Amino acid sequence: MPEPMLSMSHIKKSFGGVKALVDGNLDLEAGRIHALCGGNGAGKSTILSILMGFYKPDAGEIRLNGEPVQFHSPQQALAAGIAIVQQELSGIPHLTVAENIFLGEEPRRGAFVDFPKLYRQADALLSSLGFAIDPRARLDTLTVASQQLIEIAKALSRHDARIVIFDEPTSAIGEKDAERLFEVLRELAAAGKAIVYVTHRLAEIFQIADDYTVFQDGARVATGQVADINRERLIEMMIGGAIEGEFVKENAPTAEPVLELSGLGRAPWFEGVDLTLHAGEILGVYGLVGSGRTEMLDTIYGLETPDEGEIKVFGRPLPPGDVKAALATGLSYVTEDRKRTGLILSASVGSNLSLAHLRHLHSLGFVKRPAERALIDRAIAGMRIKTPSPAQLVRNLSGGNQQKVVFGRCTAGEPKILLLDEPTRGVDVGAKKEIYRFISNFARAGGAVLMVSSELDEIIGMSDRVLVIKQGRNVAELPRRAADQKSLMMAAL
Amino acid sequence: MQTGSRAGTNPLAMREYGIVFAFIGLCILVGALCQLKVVQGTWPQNAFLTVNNLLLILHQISVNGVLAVGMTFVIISGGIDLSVGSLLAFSGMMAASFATRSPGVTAWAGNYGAFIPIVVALAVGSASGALNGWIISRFKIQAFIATLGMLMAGRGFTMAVTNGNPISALGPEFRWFGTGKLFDAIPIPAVILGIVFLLAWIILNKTVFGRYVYAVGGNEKSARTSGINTKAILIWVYVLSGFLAGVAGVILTAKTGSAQTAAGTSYELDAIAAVVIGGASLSGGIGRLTGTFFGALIIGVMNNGLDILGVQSFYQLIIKGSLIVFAVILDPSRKLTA
Amino acid sequence: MQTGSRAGTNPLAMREYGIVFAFIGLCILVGALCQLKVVQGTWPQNAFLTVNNLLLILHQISVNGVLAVGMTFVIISGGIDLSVGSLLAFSGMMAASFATRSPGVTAWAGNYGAFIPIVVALAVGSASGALNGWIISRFKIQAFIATLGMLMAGRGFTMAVTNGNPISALGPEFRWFGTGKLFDAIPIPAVILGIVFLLAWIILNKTVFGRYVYAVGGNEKSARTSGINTKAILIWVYVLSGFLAGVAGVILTAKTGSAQTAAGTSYELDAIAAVVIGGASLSGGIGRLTGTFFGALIIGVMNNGLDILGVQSFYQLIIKGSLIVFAVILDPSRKLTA
Amino acid sequence: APVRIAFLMYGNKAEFVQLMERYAKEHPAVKQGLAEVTLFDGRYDAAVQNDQGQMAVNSKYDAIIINPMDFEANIDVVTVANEAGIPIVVTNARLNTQDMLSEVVSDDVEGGYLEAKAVLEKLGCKGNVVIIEGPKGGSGEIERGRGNERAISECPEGAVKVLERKTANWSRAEALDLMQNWLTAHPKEIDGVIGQNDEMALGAIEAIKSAGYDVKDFAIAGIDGVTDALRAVKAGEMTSILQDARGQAQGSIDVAMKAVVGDDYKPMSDIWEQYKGKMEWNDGKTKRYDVPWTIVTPENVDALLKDRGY
Ligand SMILES: Nc1ncnc2c1ncn2[C@@H]1O[C@H](COP(=O)(O)OP(=O)(O)OP(=O)(O)O)[C@@H](O)[C@H]1O
Ligand SMILES: Nc1ncnc2c1ncn2[C@@H]1O[C@H](COP(=O)(O)OP(=O)(O)OP(=O)(O)O)[C@@H](O)[C@H]1O
Ligand SMILES: [Mg+2]
Ligand SMILES: [Mg+2]
Repeated sequence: MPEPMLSMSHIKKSFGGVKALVDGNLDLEAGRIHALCGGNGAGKSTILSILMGFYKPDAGEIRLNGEPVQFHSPQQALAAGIAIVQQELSGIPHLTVAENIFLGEEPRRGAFVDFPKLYRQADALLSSLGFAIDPRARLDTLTVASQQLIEIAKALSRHDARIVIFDEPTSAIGEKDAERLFEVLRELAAAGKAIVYVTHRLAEIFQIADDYTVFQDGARVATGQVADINRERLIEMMIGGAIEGEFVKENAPTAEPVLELSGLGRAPWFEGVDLTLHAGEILGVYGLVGSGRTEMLDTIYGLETPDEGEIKVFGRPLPPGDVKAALATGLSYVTEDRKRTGLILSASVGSNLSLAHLRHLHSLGFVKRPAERALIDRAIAGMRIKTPSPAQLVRNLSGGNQQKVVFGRCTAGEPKILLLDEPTRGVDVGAKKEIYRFISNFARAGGAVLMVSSELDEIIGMSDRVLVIKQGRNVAELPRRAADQKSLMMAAL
Repeated sequence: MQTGSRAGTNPLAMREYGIVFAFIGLCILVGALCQLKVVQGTWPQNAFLTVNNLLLILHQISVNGVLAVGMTFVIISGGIDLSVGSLLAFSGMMAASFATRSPGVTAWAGNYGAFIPIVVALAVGSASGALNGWIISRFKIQAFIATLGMLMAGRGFTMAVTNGNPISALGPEFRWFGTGKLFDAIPIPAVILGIVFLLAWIILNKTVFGRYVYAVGGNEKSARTSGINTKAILIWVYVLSGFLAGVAGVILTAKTGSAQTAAGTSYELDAIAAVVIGGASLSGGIGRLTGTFFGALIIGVMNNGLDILGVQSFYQLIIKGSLIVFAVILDPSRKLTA
Repeated sequence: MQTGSRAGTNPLAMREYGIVFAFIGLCILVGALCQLKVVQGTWPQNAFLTVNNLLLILHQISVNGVLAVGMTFVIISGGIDLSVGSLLAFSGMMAASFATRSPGVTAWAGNYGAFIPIVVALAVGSASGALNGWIISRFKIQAFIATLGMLMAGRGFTMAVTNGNPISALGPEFRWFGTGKLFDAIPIPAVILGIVFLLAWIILNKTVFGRYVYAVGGNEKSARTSGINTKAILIWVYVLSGFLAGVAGVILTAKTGSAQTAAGTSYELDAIAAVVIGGASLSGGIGRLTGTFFGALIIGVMNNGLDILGVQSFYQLIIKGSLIVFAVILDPSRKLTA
Repeated sequence: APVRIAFLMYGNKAEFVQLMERYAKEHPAVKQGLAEVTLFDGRYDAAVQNDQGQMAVNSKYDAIIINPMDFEANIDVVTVANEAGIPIVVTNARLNTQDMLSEVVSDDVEGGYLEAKAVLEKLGCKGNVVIIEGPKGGSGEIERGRGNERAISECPEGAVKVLERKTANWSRAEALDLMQNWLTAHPKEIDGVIGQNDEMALGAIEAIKSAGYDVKDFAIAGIDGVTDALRAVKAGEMTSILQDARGQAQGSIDVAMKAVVGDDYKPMSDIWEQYKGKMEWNDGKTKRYDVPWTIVTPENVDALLKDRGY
């Protein structure tokens, strides 16, 4: 076996009382794509952050080409040829696309930025990647998906990088861009770079990865070549047991309408959307990124006010732009971007879980602590949130666990209608199944679910009906049996 | 294991108590320096470590403490209130105009005892605070600018009330709130401070409103998604801050016996300092009233101790500036917030 | 085809020019009110709309403008610098001690022309700024607290230099930087302001450093991931702010011909106001020097116009407070930033 | 058209300044429409005052009166006024130049001397005093402090001990806290308090009361003669050195009017009557009019209070 390009061995790291890594190991070889797998909170991001010099390991050794190294800052890691696309979106909002891509490596003339060259290079890079983004646009005017693409382009712009790390790069981008990304990854590998790829979309691993490493509870539990395993085996290694079927679907739709949209629109995002959601039904909404689905859910929920059309819940019109009214009629909304619109990062897991329900948990304005605590404990247990205590700050949870907190809060108040926007983004297979089971049970008990997702598998696996949105209009409605990959893509494109 | 609360694991406990250590350290330092004077024979006794001096410090921090309580809510909600000093002056002036025995300073001036002046001060403070909150939440402008505007305008109103003159010769009923003593020992301003802290602590930690304040400051959009009327919360936060500026106005006016147009100038800085020393983050969502209390105490002990020790005023400034920074650096919780 | 851009060009243009409209509106308002006085026969001429008055306004805003330039960098980097007023005084005092014809105020005092005093002022300002930046980046404490400490300590140092005395009788070479005129018309402070703005604009918009300032303020972690030495950037930002406080100290001291211990008191508020009126966000990452320039102009025109119109000082305060808020509310870019 | 006079005040958040403004507006020439006085608020900033001086010149005022923030830093106002040929009168506090048309001032050194003298006389030149100072480095603090020291030095060497001296920034609230702390540090040791203005002396009185001492056991003095101080004098709690706001404001307006109107102008304020023998009109040609200080005593306090409308 050849000497690995990078080898991290016996890395330990704990945050306060939380042991994030107990025995982190990772070996990378040049020219290969290495999938780093593991459940939420297994320590994947932590070991990568240590590699990048964000955290100092408590113990362990890192060797690069056989030489022991220790990075104290990302600067040093970059200088040693390691670049990363971080799990959470992280651009500089008020700089342009090109400035973001080449941040830290901008073409210069002395102390000055060589802007013509900068934009030329950015143009060239973006078009070689096939990303249709204006390099002069300011980053904060882009969609989340485009921002994610910029993050990817940024890592790829480091031509001198020998190791490129992708921590869940596809969680926010569309299928087409993901395909393009895979091509680029293969090219990079072919050029002799080592690629680390973290994802919770297992299909992707089998599509592009050569090697795999599985983490569980902060330690490497398995490593090898992807060719030697299959999906079931991988899942087994990740969650320490077998899993039967990835989706759970036991609900049966009724004919009783609970949510009706007629001609709903809000310029410039979407217009003339009609739909009817029935009790016991899971209605999938599919569309390309940027097709206006998030805006539609925001509007139904009352975060935004529609320009036209009507929303009826249980036959009664819902006052527009009124979140409280929506909550009162039994709507609940799991937003797409948990950091921006879902969580209070600076607050504890407990206060996040109970936040939307405090209005029912008080007497004379005073919070009823026992009742609150019961609700929190139930939510933590119900969603299997991995946290040392409800007092832990949400900021310190792993991405997937953060998603579970959002989910836990939205479902704790016994809603009747769930609006879900990318409900399993960044969630591991085990947790995904729990969420699916929850959705299924929820619908079986008579609840109704409107689920927006960009994951075709998920849409197909869970929906009773699928609505396809294209440029802000509903263009197709497919019953469960007619909804397959091909027809959905056809309708959406 | 406990729920919903911020304490729990080890680093979090440090976070809770770091400021207390800083405070105790400061007291030991000042106490030791005073003791040195006793040992040297310069002083008959340690003037710092007496019950009377402790009560005096409480008396002296009462105004800043009350302002800092309101500021804690504001800062946790993600804002800042620069107008408290001006609103203190404005409400104090209005109160004084209803508590003076020298007629003629305003058209309505007179001595109406204590109740009416106090109600007027609290109403004036709250109304101005409501205006702050309304502007901030309605027009979504930065709290810094909105309250900077009120800092100026409030000072202007203060002067406009009496055409720029002070109001003095205040009635004894009113002055009791600044100079009276409970059980002949505890200054009334200190008692007021205690009550304000207690009530505010209950509101912030035990009520739904308090939770919402943290939520709005932590992430306004998420708070809205949870069905919180964030605008209303913001308005109430500034009303509270204005109300407490009114309370502070009553205390200061009653203490000095005169409503001055320049009263409270730059008091906002001390109030913000107390809150930030107490562990709050100016980006919102983080802060504690116990922290603020110790923050105000630290500032008070510093002022008192340096005066007692007879430190020259420019060294006093240098020492105070450095100590504030040290108190924050040494607070071990700091590392977690950054 | 989608380019990925959400907003069109229109709102961005508005964003860029909203402040200019606010400024023009204010000028028209003041000009019209002055014209009214001319029409009424109270005034011989429109005192506001003269070249002399325009130059005077530039002269008046020079100190605040220079401070606001530094503050723009600081605020874009996500911080705040409360110490600029004190550093102005400190560096001005140090400069004066090397430019005075009255010996004995300090051990080293004397008249060394203009060059040495200016170098001293800039060095003192920069060094204090470096201390600010070092504390903030090394200990990760909030800029508000670190610079509040420096606000106090800097004032203390200013007094300690001369035991609390002012320094006067400054040499003519030095005073030229405050009172001289270019082509017998343009005040030197205005020229300095222009140069400072121009250089700062180039640094902020054209150099790598400028990009990094936006990056650090916009998303510190992302900046670090990109290999930017964020600590170094922060230190340099505060050095720049301190340096410019030194420049402002030279201007003010040369202008008044005397280094005062109280010089620059609360100038930080005006500087911050100029930056925020100019469209910057106190949460960092957002801001423009052209905006700051118009922000400083708006404040200058307000002060000048209200004085010229002879508005009584308390109405001035009320009007100024309201206008600042209005300028920000009416700025159409506001909606996008919130 | 009336004579336009720009009256540059260093600030306007103190009672004394308000009194000056009031008396300026009560000047007979103003009341009769012969003169129009526009007051400018210098916002306690010497640089702002200089700018306002330049603006007054640009706006072609007929005369400028300045109540300067600082002894040195405001000299420029005189310079620019002279360059433009506009008569300029300095009032209330002095400026370190001889180029102005005239000064109508009260000497702060003298004021500081008188108040310290009052304290020391009551103490019989024996005991411990504290000095509450104005803002460090400001003209007021420096000059009144000089006067304070002169009075102390006239006592026998070592008889009077200055226990503490520190600034309370002209503020009653700050002086209150400061004095409380001093009383803690020096229990029963302080005999006299020299406040460099009345507000701070009044703050000291509040502190003494709140510490449970009898104010009458202390010798306390301040400067300015603000209304509260007059009341305190009446109550036997302190001595105040009245600085005559009316004399300064109206005197300087007369001098300025004379310079603008010319030889026909006769002084209109009755202060010249009041100070006959102490301060002569002399056709408005005196370089420096020294408005006398008045020591407020229980005897003259009622008349002064009455003049204020009480
Ligand atoms: N700064 C921190 N403070 C406290 N705990 C932390 C911190 N960062 C991470 N953790 C904890 O360390 C553990 C590992 O987290 P990490 O982010 O590495 O997981 P992950 O494998 O990347 O998960 P995911 O797939 O959900 O992204 C989690 O339990 C997390 O809560
Ligand atoms: N004003 C805004 N500024 C920045 N981002 C926004 C803004 N409004 C919406 N977004 C984000 O842009 C993304 C695109 O939203 P849109 O509704 O157009 O498409 P979508 O079909 O929901 O696509 P996606 O698959 O990304 O959810 C969403 O993630 C949304 O949160
Ligand atoms: Mg992760
Ligand atoms: Mg979406």
